[in-house]
Amino acid sequence: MFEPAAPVDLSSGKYLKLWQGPQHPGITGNMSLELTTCGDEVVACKTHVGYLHRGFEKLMERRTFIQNFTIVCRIAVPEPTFNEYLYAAVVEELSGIKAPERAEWIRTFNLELMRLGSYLMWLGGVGAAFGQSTIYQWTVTHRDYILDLFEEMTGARVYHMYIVPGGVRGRLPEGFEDRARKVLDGVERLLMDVEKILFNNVVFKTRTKGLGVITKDMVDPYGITGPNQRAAGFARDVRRDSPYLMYDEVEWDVITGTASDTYERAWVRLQEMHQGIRIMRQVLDRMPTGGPFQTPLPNVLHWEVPKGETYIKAECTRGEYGYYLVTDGSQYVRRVHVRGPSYTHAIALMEKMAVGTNIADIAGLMVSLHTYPPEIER
Amino acid sequence: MKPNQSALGPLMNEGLPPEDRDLFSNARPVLYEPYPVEVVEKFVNWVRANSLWLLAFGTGCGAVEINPLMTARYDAYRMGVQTRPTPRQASVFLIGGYASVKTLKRIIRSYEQMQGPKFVVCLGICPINGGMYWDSYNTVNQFDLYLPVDLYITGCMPRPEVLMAGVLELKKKIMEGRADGANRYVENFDWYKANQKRVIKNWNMPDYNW
Amino acid sequence: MNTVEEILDFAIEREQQAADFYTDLAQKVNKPWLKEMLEGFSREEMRHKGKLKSVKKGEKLLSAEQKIQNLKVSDYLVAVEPTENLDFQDALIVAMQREKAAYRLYTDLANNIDDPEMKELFLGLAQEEAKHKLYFEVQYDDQILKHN
Amino acid sequence: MSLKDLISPFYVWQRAFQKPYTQKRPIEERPGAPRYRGFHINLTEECVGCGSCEAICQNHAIDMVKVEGLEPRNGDSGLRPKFDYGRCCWCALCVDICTARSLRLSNHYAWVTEDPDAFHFIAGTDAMPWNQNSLGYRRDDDYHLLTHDRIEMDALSPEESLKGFDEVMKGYTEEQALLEADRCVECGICVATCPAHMSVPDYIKAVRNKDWEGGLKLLYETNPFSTTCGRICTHRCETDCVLGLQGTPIAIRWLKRAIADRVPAERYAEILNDTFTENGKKVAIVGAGPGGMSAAYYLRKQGYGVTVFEAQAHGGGMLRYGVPSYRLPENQLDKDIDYIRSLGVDVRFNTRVGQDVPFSELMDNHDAIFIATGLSSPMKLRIDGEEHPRVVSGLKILDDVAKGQDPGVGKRVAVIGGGNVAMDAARVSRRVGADVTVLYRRRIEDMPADPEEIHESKAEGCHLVPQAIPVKIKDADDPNQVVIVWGEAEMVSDAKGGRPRPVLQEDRMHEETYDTIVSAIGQGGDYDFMGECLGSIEQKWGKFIPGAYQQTGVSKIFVGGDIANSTADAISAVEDGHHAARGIHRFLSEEGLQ
Amino acid sequence: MATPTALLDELGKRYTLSEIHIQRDDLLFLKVTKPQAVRFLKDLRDDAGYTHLTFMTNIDYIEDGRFTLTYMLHNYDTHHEIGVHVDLDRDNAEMDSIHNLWAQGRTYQCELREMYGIRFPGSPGLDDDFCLEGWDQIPPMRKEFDIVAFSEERFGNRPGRGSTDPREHMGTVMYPEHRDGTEH
Repeated sequence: MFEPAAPVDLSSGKYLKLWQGPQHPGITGNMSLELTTCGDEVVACKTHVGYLHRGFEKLMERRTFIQNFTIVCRIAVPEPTFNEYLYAAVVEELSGIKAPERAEWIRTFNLELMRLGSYLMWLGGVGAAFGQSTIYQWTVTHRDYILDLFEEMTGARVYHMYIVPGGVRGRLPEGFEDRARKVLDGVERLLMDVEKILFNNVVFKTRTKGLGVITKDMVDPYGITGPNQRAAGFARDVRRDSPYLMYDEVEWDVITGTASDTYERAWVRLQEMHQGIRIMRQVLDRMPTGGPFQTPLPNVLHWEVPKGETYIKAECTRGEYGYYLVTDGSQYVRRVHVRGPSYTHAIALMEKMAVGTNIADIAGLMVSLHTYPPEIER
Repeated sequence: MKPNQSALGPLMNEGLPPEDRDLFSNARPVLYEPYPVEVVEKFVNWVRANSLWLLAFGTGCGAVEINPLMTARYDAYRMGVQTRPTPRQASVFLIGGYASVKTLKRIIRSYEQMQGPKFVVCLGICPINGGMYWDSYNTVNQFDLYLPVDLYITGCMPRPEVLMAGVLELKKKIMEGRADGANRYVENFDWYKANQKRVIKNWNMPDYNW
Repeated sequence: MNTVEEILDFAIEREQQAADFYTDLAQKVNKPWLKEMLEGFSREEMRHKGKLKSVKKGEKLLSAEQKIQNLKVSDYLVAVEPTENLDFQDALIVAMQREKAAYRLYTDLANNIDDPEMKELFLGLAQEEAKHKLYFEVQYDDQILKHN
Repeated sequence: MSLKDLISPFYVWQRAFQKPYTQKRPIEERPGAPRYRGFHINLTEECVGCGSCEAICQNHAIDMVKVEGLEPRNGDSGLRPKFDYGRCCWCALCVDICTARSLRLSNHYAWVTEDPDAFHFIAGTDAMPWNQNSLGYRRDDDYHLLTHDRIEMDALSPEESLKGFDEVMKGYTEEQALLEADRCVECGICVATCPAHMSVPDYIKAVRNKDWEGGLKLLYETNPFSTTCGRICTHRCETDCVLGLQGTPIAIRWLKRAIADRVPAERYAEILNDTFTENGKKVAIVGAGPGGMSAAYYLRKQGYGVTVFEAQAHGGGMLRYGVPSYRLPENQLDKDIDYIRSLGVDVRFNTRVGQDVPFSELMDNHDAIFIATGLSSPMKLRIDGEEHPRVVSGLKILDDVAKGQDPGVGKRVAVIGGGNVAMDAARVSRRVGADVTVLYRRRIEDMPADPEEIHESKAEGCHLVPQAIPVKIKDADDPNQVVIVWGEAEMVSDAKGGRPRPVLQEDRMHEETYDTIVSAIGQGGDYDFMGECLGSIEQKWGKFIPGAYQQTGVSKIFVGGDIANSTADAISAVEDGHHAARGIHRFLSEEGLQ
Repeated sequence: MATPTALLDELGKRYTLSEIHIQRDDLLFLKVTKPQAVRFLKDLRDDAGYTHLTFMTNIDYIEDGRFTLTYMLHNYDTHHEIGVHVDLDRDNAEMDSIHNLWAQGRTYQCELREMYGIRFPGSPGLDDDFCLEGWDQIPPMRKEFDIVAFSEERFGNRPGRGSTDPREHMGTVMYPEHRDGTEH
């Protein structure tokens, strides 16, 4: 299925090899694209990753189960909680621990809040990539209000380390629910504004409609998941299809598009932010305020998880995020594999979609796929 | 004790294939000499301190807190800080946490391309002593072995407020004329190069990428 | 005993007698460690004697008002005759009872005298003996009554 | 392109009149949240230096270091955590695991410097700007990384246990033992407290791994009375167990028992594999109690010919004649002693040194002598009427019971004393059907008896009367009865800060009539058999004061056990025996001991 | 659509399946022989509806001298997952490529080559650098690769550190003469 575009003869002088990144403002994070251009049209693209490779999967093999809990959140920097939840979930499943219901509600809220924060940052990125820096200023600030909530709830802005196997690390602070509602109201107002200045903006519309189309038949070979897939018309969402946490307790809609181009993908995400706010409001209404939030663990200093293997996935902002854990009954994991959506979106898919686009649109295209390099290379 | 750079001879560019060596400069970096009149130097330092242009190279996870720093809520622009897309225009290199070997090579390249006077600020714990990734096979543990560092900001993540505090501290240091990292790089160029080449195994670039 | 000097001399003489008593006893007993213990008591008495001598030179004696604790440990114990078969429990009882007797003596003397200065001095000496008694009582409480 | 698309973006101009997002002075205006995970604070006074923080830190950011002016003592290693902020990731697992709950985070987060080597500090000890911050991350009360509650052991109910002399504590099941062993944080602070310095964390680990054989080997490295100590040890280690700082200490004693119980006696020889070659030297040991037999074991392992002289018909000393079988069944004691004897240790029972064999013979025929005769003469109350025939010693009662005789205490019994012997005498009297009152001079919490024993004797219906000082014993109307006069005591504080002392209140006296009064206020030793050697051996308060390696002024005589230590318990005796064995070996080998 | 058990019955006729383990209602693991593996995956994709290759990875069982490749497939209709294990010889690890079945298979195989040294003949760009650059050691994810020693040797650590073991420290200070080497 992978075939280079038309044979490229660099010595002909017709083509130019151009590196975009890793030090480049038009790249989402620290990765690079090796573009071959003809005029300002891209005729071939090769992705280079690994600039952020830290070897998490190896590091995790020599840390105990509780120690790993601190490290997983660093795998996807802007969205740590999905890692925390999934790691907790795989360990809980293999060690037969069940988190209390209150913890499950808090986790649901945590994940949705993170999704909103992550989408806000992405929204700023989309704005910036198409010349709308105001949106970047606004959304990152509103994301900061969300980080304030995280700070209050978990004790840290970025790396929360809050969802621990067995539950969560603390109850919600006094008066947290009210402040959370206020932040959500603010974000909702912001989204209305963004809809007016970005999604109804003629420049944005012109540039993004028809850019980087994902057709339905690309979904399976390229393993496309999440909003990128839903924008192509598939109503597939892990939260709906294999419900986890409290997602089958709350009401929300799976947003789908028709033709997955850059505009459509952005639109789907915008609507999902509204759905996220809707979910969070329900969670705040229904979350129990008493009862345990942690199931006691065995002594974590020499915690042995029985032999087994499992795979658990969750719907993160970019699609299917999953942890595959293999244990051998010792204090250490035998193997952990982190399945991140950026892996498939940013490499194989990006290489295909970049072909035929304009150099100026590469940045916007990358942003529209919403990928995180640290999660690709781990 | 400043070694005479010209006495050390031209750079060999041995990492490059022989046919490419001539294509690149073999000159060594040169020391920055302050203005002979002290008042002028002081004034120039004041100017430099108040227009810090950051190189927008998100080298590690610390980059995630630069977004808030540069946007409305914290608004570092008011302190004379702004991000620049290219090393040629930038004067401050923020090392955003851990540096993988692959990125380190690009960091060195970008750093050497920056125009002097230039300053390096390290965010987070990883450049100090390995941090989270102290036992990783792909991240360096002590950043100051590879490039001269002017300031360290500890934290994981350092919050935007600390980054701001760091910027203020850097300003102070520049105004006092103590931010001499670039000169240390020149003076100990061979030592830095040896350290760099010890970890970067495919050195397919010139020895000095100015 | 009409003067402070005389009273002090009397007291010093008593301490010397006590020291001699313990030394003699130490010669008699058949247990070397007990001998050592009694010699220790004797040294203690000599120390008291030294202290009184310095009082004579003008140093202040314990104030009569100061309350010395009475643990009453010895009050109900059967009196012990000092013989060569003493054990350490006996030795302590002997010591406590001697100090108690001394305390009584000075208290009685104080009660039978009108001169406030003298009275004060006798009471001070009584307090001093009470302190010595307390020392032995504490030893008894700690060592002998450990499990009680 | 529609007109709406052109105009719509201008709609947001209305926002131009709203309050700006920008924070004026973010550094000053935004302190960390109340729960913020900022820089470390350690309450040095409360910290015991267990090193759990170091163990859990995945970044190796914590070193345990010596702190100026802080010496190790029981229950505190004297070390304190030093942090490397070139490593720490502020996950706060160290705070969560902190056994003393002394470690916490402040909400301070700013530290900027040009010196990369500056980021090291001892939390709470070094003066840091955030030491006084009152906000910051603490472990939530309902969130635990350690199990703070002990796994209870099954026991006979008081009703059942009163029916006879069956062992009360049933021992851990394998599952219970594993759960209890899992609680250990392996700090090893207990090792210093244990008189025998047993490798507690290691054998607890063996329990976790169900490695009973490996566990037994570890136990025998420092204690050949493991079956016994697993039941009746005074477990001072548990006093200093760091898990006890926030909950109940680990049941170290029961875990030792769990190991010993799971290895049958027949397998000991094969597992312990104590092989040695005879070295031709001979050592005599006086007393076959835990001290003597431990010395015998470790000396025998070095190849010495060991002869133990024991006055009684069986070995074990106070363990056999002073501890009732519901606490320590005889066959369990035999398990330990028989293994030591199986190595070729010659124990001469019914042989009292000084009576059946002269001490001089021991001196002449042996290269070294270890004396551990124990304290066997009951102390006297020294009050009026003590010679009354209905006043008996606690040891006598226990001895009778151990030998299968009826102690004949009658229906109403008063026990005087608060130690283990008093408790045992009380419980034994309960078992032969008496109503028991225990009179103790001080408060319940001052009782030297094990808390378990106090608890169990209460459960079995013994009536404990604290702060009761006996002053007199009188004849009763019935010649088979006796009257005791006792007065209530007030506790007065000790001038030097020691524990409060009881003072008799003469206006609150009581008189009671009993069938028997059991006096159990302690025991003394009897050393007359040693003859003139005695003169060269230092003593105080009736006990020997040995020098290094338990050696005495007579260089070939070593002493240990109750006669030579202040604690007078089995585990100290075991260590004395072991230590004397070390000393004797040095003394008789090239290593030398003067 | 066949239920997992019915599916297994049917596939079991054609393939040698072993170590079947139902982890959850929607997740099962099984092992298939190396020669049959790619055909088996293709059948799962084309006939059984397991169209989504969730991921592909490898487990190192160094003590048994084998690698176990894991292909995780997902069925969007039944929302069921199958983890397919294939054992490889650790010393000479080679496997048929699946880049023709799934486009991103190429990326996974490239990564596995780099991290474990597994060969996938025919997979495009297999030998290109993926995450690493200028790697001169054995593939890092192999269990025998000691990252702590390597990191120490290659990158070093800042001096000024050193820790004392509480138990050891207490022993040295509090009861030195009681330690004759029999204790640990």
